[in-house]
Amino acid sequence: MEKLLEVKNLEVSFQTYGGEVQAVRGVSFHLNKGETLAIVGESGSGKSVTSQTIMRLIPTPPGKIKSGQIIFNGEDLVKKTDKEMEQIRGKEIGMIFQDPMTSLNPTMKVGHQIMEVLIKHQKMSKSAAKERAIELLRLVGIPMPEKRVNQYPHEFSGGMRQRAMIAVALASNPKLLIADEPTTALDVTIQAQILELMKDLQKKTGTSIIFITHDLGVVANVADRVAVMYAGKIVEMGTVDEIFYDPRHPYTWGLLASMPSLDSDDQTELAAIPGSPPDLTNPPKGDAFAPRNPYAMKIDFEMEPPMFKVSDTHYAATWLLHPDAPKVEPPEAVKKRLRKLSSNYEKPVVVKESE
Amino acid sequence: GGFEKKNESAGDKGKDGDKAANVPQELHVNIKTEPFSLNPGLANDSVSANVLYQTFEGLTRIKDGKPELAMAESYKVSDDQKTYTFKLRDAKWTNGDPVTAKDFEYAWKWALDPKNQSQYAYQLYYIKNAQAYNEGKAKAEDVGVKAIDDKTLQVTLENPTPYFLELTAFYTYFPVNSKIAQQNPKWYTNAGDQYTSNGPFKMVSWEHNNKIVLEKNENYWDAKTVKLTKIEMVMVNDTNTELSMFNNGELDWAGMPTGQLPPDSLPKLKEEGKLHVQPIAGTYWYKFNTEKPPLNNVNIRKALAYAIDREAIVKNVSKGEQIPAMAAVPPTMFPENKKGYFKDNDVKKAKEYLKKGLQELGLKDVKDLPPITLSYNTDDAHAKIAQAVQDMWKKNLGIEVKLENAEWAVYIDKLHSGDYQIGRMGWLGDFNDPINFLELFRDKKGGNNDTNWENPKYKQLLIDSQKQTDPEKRKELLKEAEAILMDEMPVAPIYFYTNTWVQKDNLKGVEMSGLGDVQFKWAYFK
Amino acid sequence: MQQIPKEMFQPAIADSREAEKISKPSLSFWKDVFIRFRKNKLAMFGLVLLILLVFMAIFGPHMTKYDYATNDLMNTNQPPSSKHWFGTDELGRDIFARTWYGARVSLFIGLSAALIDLFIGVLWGGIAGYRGGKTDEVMMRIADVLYGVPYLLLVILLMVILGQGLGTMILAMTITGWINMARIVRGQVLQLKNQEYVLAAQTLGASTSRIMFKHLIPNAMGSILVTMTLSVPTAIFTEAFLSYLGLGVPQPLASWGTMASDGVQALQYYPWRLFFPATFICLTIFAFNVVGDGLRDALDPRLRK
Amino acid sequence: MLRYISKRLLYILMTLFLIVTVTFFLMRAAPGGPFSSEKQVPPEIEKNLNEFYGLDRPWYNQYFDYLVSIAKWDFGPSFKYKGQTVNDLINEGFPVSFFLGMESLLLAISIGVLLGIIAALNHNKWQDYTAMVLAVLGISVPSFIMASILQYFLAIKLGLFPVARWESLQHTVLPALALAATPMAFIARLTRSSMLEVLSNDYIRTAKAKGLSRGQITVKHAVRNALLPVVTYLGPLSAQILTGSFVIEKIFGIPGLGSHFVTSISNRDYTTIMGVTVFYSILLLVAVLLVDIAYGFIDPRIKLAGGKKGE
Amino acid sequence: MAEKQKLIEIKNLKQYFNVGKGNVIKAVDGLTFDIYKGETLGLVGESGCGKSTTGRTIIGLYKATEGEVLFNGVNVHAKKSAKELKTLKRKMQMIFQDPYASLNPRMTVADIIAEGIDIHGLAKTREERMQRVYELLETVGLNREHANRYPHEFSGGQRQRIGIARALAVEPEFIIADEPISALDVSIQAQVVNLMKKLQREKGLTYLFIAHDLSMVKYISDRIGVMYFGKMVELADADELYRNPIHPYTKALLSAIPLPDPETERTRQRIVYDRSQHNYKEGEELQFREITPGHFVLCSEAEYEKYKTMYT
Ligand SMILES: Nc1ncnc2c1ncn2[C@@H]1O[C@H](COP(=O)(O)OP(=O)(O)OP(=O)(O)O)[C@@H](O)[C@H]1O
Ligand SMILES: Nc1ncnc2c1ncn2[C@@H]1O[C@H](COP(=O)(O)OP(=O)(O)OP(=O)(O)O)[C@@H](O)[C@H]1O
Ligand SMILES: [Mg+2]
Ligand SMILES: [Mg+2]
Repeated sequence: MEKLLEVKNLEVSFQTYGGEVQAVRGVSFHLNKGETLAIVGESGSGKSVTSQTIMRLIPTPPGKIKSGQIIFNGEDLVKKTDKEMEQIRGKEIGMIFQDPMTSLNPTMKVGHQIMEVLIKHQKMSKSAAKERAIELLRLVGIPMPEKRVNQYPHEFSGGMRQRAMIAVALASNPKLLIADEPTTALDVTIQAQILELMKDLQKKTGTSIIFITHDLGVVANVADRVAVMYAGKIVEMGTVDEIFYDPRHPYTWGLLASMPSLDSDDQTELAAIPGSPPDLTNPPKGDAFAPRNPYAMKIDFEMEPPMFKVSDTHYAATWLLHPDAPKVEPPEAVKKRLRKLSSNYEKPVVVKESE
Repeated sequence: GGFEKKNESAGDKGKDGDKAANVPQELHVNIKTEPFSLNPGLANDSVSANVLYQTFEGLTRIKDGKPELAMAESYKVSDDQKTYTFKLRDAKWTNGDPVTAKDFEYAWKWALDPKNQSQYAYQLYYIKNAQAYNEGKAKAEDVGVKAIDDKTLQVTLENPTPYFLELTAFYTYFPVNSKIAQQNPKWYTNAGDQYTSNGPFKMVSWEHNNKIVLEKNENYWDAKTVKLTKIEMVMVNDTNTELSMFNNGELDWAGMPTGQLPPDSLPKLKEEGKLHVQPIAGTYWYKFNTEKPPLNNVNIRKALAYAIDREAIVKNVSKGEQIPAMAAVPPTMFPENKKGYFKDNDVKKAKEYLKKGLQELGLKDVKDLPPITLSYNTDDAHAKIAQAVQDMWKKNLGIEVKLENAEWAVYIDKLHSGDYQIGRMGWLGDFNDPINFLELFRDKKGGNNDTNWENPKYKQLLIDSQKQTDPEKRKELLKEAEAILMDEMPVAPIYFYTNTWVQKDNLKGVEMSGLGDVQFKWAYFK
Repeated sequence: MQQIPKEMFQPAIADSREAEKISKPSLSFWKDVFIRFRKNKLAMFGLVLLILLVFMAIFGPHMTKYDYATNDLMNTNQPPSSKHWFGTDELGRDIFARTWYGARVSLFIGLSAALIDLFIGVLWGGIAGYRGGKTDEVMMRIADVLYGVPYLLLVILLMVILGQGLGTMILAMTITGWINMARIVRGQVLQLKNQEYVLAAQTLGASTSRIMFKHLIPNAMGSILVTMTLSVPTAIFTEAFLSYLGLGVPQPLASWGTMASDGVQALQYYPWRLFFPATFICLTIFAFNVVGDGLRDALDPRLRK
Repeated sequence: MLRYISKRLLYILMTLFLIVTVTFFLMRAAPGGPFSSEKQVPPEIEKNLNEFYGLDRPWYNQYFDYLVSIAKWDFGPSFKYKGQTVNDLINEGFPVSFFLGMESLLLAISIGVLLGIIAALNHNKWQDYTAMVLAVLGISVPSFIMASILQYFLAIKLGLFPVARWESLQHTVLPALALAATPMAFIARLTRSSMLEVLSNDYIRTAKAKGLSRGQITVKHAVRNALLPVVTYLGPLSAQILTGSFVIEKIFGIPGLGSHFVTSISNRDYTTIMGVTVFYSILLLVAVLLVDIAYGFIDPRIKLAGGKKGE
Repeated sequence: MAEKQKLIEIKNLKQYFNVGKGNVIKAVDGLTFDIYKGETLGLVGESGCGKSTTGRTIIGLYKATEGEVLFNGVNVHAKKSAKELKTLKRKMQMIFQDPYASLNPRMTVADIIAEGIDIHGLAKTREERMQRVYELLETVGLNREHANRYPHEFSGGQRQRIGIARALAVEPEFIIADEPISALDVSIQAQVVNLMKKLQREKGLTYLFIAHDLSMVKYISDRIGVMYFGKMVELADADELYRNPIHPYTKALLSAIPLPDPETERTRQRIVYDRSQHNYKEGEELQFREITPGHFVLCSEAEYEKYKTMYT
């Protein structure tokens, strides 16, 4: 498989008056052509920052890429100038932002904001661009797109704004689409429609997608592989099946367990992960998840766990995979899902730093 | 666009130096502002005057300070000095119409007609029944001016007026083309064939607020004397700009009487020997409101008047070569007034007067004097003098005076209504006779007195002088009156005005009357 | 794989110290602003400059033996020298002394203009913009009337009715001084009042004044500060204009405005008479501007350092 | 929209009426009259003059007449410039002032906005500081000083431009510059400040993500949103600049309308005061209306007409 | 259910937006429903169908085009004195859909959260105020270090939580939660939902819960309303709705819920709703009719008969 994107040991931090916020602390992953990688994780764990860093869109200052490489199509984006990035943004990489209201220009008609990309990167004429913009709006499920193109963002509902954002990102058929919670404001029917649209696109043009979401149902639907983030790090990564049927990291367990299911009982409390996420201005020593981890061991408070490889595609960073660690039982809700996967190694192996 | 394209570049004028014969006879002067009116009957300001003196001509014209015959070829005076009969010369209006006695009669009566808004109608009050007519108490026929025939004009006066021939040179006495004026009451509002005049120049264009262009009037009876072919009068109301334009060759003349030089430039110009100075008939003085304590005390007034160092003011403050004034009437009228009635900067005397004054007021110390405010209308020059005087009074007499300035109209209103203590004022003569200065203080309620001062003896002397036909005796009476004025001191004169200007060296023959009017009839470039 | 002692793999309860950690003292918005402002070197420089100017306004006149009012007619228009540091004026008065006396007047006027702007202009514009509809219409039309009526006339009348004095002068500046500010603030508020955070505050039951002061004005601060810094020189020169009407400081006292407008007449001959007052006006405005910018930046937490 | 505009036009009329009324009474209350002068006019003549100009009639008659004549757009004869009507003065002066005003407005807006943008894009860099210094100079040096300085250095010392007067395009350069300096500086400062605000918004990030260049982002996304305060300021300013500036016209000897605003008052030339005030006020009120309309175009969220929001 | 007390009564509520050139968007078009004290009413529906607008109109941010909203019998939109308004506002709160836009960029998180406390004077001292803020921060799963930061320094989910904390700060009786959890990760969602339920139990809070995540809506709601194009198309008990969806749109909606199970997702079939499938005749009157007790559906007379026979 051809790698479209490879992020290596990315570290990003923000200088604030309260101190340095280490938003991303050494993230590495790769993405193949035509593949969908879902990123899930704690809110505030650095998903958006990671994705924006790929586009080189974090404000600098206060933001700063402290180290790492972002190899896209064989070129390191970290080293590119702003001017060079202009040729990549919007054309090679499209991005859907999380906050649709503030991410759309309030004083520009929605149609125009879509047309801009078409005119810039597809060199379309104005009228052609408008045609296409209407088509895109229709594709993302906005009724009466002929009228809506001429409206302003504040006249759109939250979900419609989000769809407008999606239309902007899809406009130029990018090689890589970064979708930061693209469907959170959408109802499930529209959401399904959008997901289908993205899959269609992927099939047609071989687009790779980074899909950030909190909805594990959506992850199950779209993802080929999944990365789970916590406190600025990827704590587990694997194929969808691996993550859903054989999760290894206690945080992933916590996530899977805290979902209500349609047939769960309304009276029982949801199994939330107790405690609050760490303060990234001074991340704790050891495993950042340890204070909230019911399976925490002493070592978790002392040393960061290394990445363990469970299969060719499955990695997890938890001391629980250490041969010396006691065997633990995942929560009930997770246990129900567990399956034996054939691709797993005999024993987890530690990944060398160089990999 | 709002301007007309002119291709001539202003910069390269003036360089074409002294190639005597074919020097262009074009004069560029600045007249500061738009004239209020170019109808002689309506004009009431010096800007209009300076245009009208070029375009119109009265019965007489002032040359070298004396009236000489102009439209009039000759005149006769009756024995009682009350009737003048003028014979007019053959002259034409710019449109070719002959200038007739009727034109004079028409013009004067028009100005006097209460229905017309002439502000200067009172300049004609010397004529019999003129005032009555103007006030609506007499009919037009009663006014003592009559065209006997086309060429004969008879004028009857109220009183003998020794300076009547001077008056006839004044613009309110100019004729107006009655033919046109009767047909077209708005004849005077713009240049064009309706605007006819009878002077050495005719107006060919009048861009309001911008400029007036005059050209030589070929129909003028004395056209051969007139050498200038064109006069361009621009309206730039900024002294520094005016001087800069002169320096840049855009003007041939900068400064008075049509314009003004920046006060700060005078020392340098003088140093460079460029400055021209001519005394004129005007006095700059401080008026005392003689009804406001402590200025109701004559000795205080005198103390204040004597403690001013006029020499210093003239040399270091106003810097326009003005003449320190220790008298009311300018030396252009009374040459001996250069010396005046008291000594300049006589601090010793001043202190004596002050002591006496304080005694009379029953005060022990200057500090006990009621507060005194010195008022002036806002203007750099006035402010400077006021501050200098304030400082002198403080230094010389220990009197602390407060300064107060006000906008012109407000100030005038205050002064005329007596709402002041000491106020700055100036008087420029309307005609070349001392009475013009002295009669200001004849009546307490006289319009321009302002000081509330009145003296029966003074008044009587002035009345007597009016009837006196012998010029020498008349002068004596007037001098006597002035002495009273300077003794009672309702006004403290500061200086006599001068005109200061710079001009192109090769410009000759510009005629300036002692009143500060300018005539370009004889002017030329060498 | 490195060797890790076995006991490290004992289950451990989350360290309670972590949760109990005392948080840093809470800073209010304004303290925060102050800290950020202090880190801005240019702004601090401006502040120091302002303080210096005020210091000189207080003590400057005593640094020379010359008095601001005493004429020396023998030494008029002297260029700067070791005797007269800033030269002398047309009456031979020491410009150094006059400059610092003038500073008192001009700084006072500049500051009061800024305050007038702040109090009347910001409030007026804020209320008009926020309330909208009829209120807006009436308030802004009042401003228009004041703006349309000839100022000169207005001031002449004020002068006649109230007479010369500091109060009259301030009043004369107040009459129209705030209108620009009101307009600008209104425009900004119109734009801001539809922001969701304003709606959010409304649902919390925030009063108009709270919404104004906590939400609208802080977010319009950039324009407010810029407008304020403009109104300072405007006021300084308005004073010169007012003194033309007899409303400014009484002569022989000076202000920078009057000194500059006098001086400009002598620009070609005695340039120092313009140079010193004009320079100090510029410096003052410069200081106001950089302090304003610093404040602006400090007030905007989103801005990079 | 149309309804809003027609409503506003009605308000303009009411405001104008108020301005006229206030001006009328202020004018009449101010000491001195049109005929007061250093040489006091004899009372009889003053009476004649008052009669001629109708000043002897009761104030309400005069007031009413003014209203009627203003409604007829006939401001009557000037009291000072005999034979000229106030309409003449305006008709002659306004084109000049308008031309000059346009020139300096264009200068002020184009350079001001540009400077402001450059400063904001390079926040706290040398470009920012340079723009700031220029702006400080522009703001703290008022037009009358600027005019004299420009005149002195560019015309007198260097001879690049004519010293004064209104003759050719060349003549307009210096006055236009002098007139433009302060607004230019102020526009630059305003633009900079609101640009900074706008640039930290998320939609600028979106625009970047689209691959737009800095220039495109600035022009298409940032400037428009930053323009609101500038437009606010420009409204009354353009009314002022287009009707001329007394100081500039005086220094450069320009036959514009601006000088009448001051001289008519010092002359107590009642009709002229009224005429130019009405003329200026109309421009002002229309400009203010245009600004309000412009708000809606600049930011579609601003709705002035409807009170959509409840309290 | 009959003994339950009505807290909110919404009667024929309409909210139209005039978008210029004579175009009118009927965002909310004749809603009538009640919310009982202490219950959670879930509101789901197509995006753009008017859920947010409904919420905003209920709380009085928009003036209703038509109809009225009664809170405890008091008309929300009627003119009131400032004091009445303030108390009313304290009792009703809203969590905004767009977290970032609803946070003043120039206020610290502490000030934002404490705003309601300040307005209603709920804290006597500064310490008490800060204490409340810290509590709230922790309640919503943030930590106290965050108090001094500014909204732009937070991630989307963190911002959402700030908004929740702000609404909770004034201890309201009724909260309109406009997609309060969609931006949160599931574990925080669980925290927040647990918290909301806990508050409801302890303080008898009432919620109007707008969301898209149907499993969460089902979990938290007592009753659920389904909106489509400005109208309520179905309203029933939560379980009833899931068990027996009647309206075709509801069916489509339920069929589209993605499940966290990759295998089922690979094979799922969803029902697509097409408005024309109703085949309404010209002039046919659509009404909100009770099919089974407490289960209302928007339908025509003919459909009513059909549903009636199908579901009882
Ligand atoms: N401009 C900034 N200044 C300071 N801190 C920031 C800034 N932007 C983000 N952060 C911090 O970086 C961390 C990561 O944020 P990010 O937006 O990537 O989270 P996320 O994973 O996308 O969360 P969510 O799912 O809630 O959107 C957060 O703790 C946030 O507070
Ligand atoms: N201020 C406004 N001006 C014009 N139209 C508006 C305005 N606000 C909302 N609308 C329109 O009203 C309709 C309903 O919007 P609303 O925000 O209530 O939808 P929603 O149900 O909350 O959708 P979502 O789930 O996507 O947030 C939409 O068509 C929207 O375009
Ligand atoms: Mg995010
Ligand atoms: Mg919504």
